[in-house]
Amino acid sequence: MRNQAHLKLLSKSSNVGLARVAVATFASELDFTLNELEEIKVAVSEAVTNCIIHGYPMKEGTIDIEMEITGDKLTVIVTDYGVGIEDVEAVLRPSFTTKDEHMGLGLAFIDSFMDDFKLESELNKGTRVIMVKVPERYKQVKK
Amino acid sequence: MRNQAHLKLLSKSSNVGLARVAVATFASELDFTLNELEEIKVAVSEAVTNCIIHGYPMKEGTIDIEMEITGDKLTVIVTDYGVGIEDVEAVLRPSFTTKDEHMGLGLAFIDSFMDDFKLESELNKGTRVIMVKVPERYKQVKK
Amino acid sequence: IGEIRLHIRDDGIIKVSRSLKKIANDVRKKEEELKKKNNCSPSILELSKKTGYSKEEIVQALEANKAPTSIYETVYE
Ligand SMILES: Nc1ncnc2c1ncn2[C@@H]1O[C@H](COP(=O)(O)OP(=O)(O)O)[C@@H](O)[C@H]1O
Ligand SMILES: Nc1ncnc2c1ncn2[C@@H]1O[C@H](COP(=O)(O)OP(=O)(O)O)[C@@H](O)[C@H]1O
Ligand SMILES: [Mg+2]
Ligand SMILES: [Mg+2]
Repeated sequence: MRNQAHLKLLSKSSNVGLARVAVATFASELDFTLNELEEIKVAVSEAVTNCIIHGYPMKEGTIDIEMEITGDKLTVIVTDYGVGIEDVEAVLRPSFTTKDEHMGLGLAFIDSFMDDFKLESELNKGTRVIMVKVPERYKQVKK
Repeated sequence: MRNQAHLKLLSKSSNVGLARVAVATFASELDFTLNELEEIKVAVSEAVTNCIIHGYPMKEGTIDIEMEITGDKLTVIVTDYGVGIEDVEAVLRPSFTTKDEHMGLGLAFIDSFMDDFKLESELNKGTRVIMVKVPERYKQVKK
Repeated sequence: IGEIRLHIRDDGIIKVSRSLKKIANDVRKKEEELKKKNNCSPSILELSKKTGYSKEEIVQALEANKAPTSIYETVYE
């Protein structure tokens, strides 16, 4: 199977829901369980919320959400063009946060819910989260 | 209110559902009833299905869906870069179709479900449908 | 974490995944109720406030209930 879609959003918190349903609907072409779809939605929420809160703390910006299905594999790439991250290693530690009222678990959630997860960032250029997930059901068939 | 989003899709019939939920979720920031949202979804289905069936009859292509909210107004623009339409006036007539098994009612539905509707096309360049809808409730308040 | 299906989100809201069918039923019921009470159809925003489901949950639940991709599929069924 092969499919592709691209969603471009303004960094408003009211748009997180749109990102969630779009990715979940796109993903549902693969044999994900409802629970797996829920995990994908949480991962997308966390990535998009990070763009809104951390990537564009002062002014509104654009968020790109690229979705792709190749074979049994879903890839979702969430990109912002905001402030970027100085030390990518540091923010990946669970409970690391630069905002007091936050818990620093977003990236840890993404990591645990998706099969593969990469964080790329350049200071003052922006941040990109690459997430991959394959239906559990499919992995078992192949074993 | 002001918001904007852009969805880019491959012209696969399996992507019509994604277009429907994305536009409906985006639109739900305005005070639409469930019935109005259903009308919006039907209009989007018809426009996107036309791009898939008529715009790209032979090969897969890209469909752009631009969504915008300005004030109380929802605007949705569906564009393909396919074969285009020779006589725009003619296809707007109810029951006009270039495919035998079709009923030629898609554009008529869009026209009746949306407040404003425009069809623009250039042969071998592509086709664009511009649709506007305002929640009924809002129109009544203003009267 | 995934086992518990309880997700603690950035905004502190705890969410449990719910069945789309239940959401669709609850929303339709609430819609009827508000229609009778106010003599006009509620908006999705009101339904979201009154049922506690998010707008996108409601859209997805209603889409799952019936999803013809084009009028043709309904007509030719
Ligand atoms: N898109 C982004 N742009 C800039 N910084 C980010 C972005 N995403 C994550 N970060 C940084 O990584 C940290 C950890 O993120 P996360 O694990 O989601 O926890 P939280 O959002 O609760 O702080 C954030 O506090 C922030 O400093
Ligand atoms: N995106 C498009 N590209 C090319 N032709 C189109 C497009 N949309 C509509 N048309 C033309 O307009 C006609 C009428 O469209 P419509 O009212 O949806 O009826 P139907 O799809 O049943 O033919 C189509 O048969 C086709 O010839
Ligand atoms: Mg976070
Ligand atoms: Mg049609």
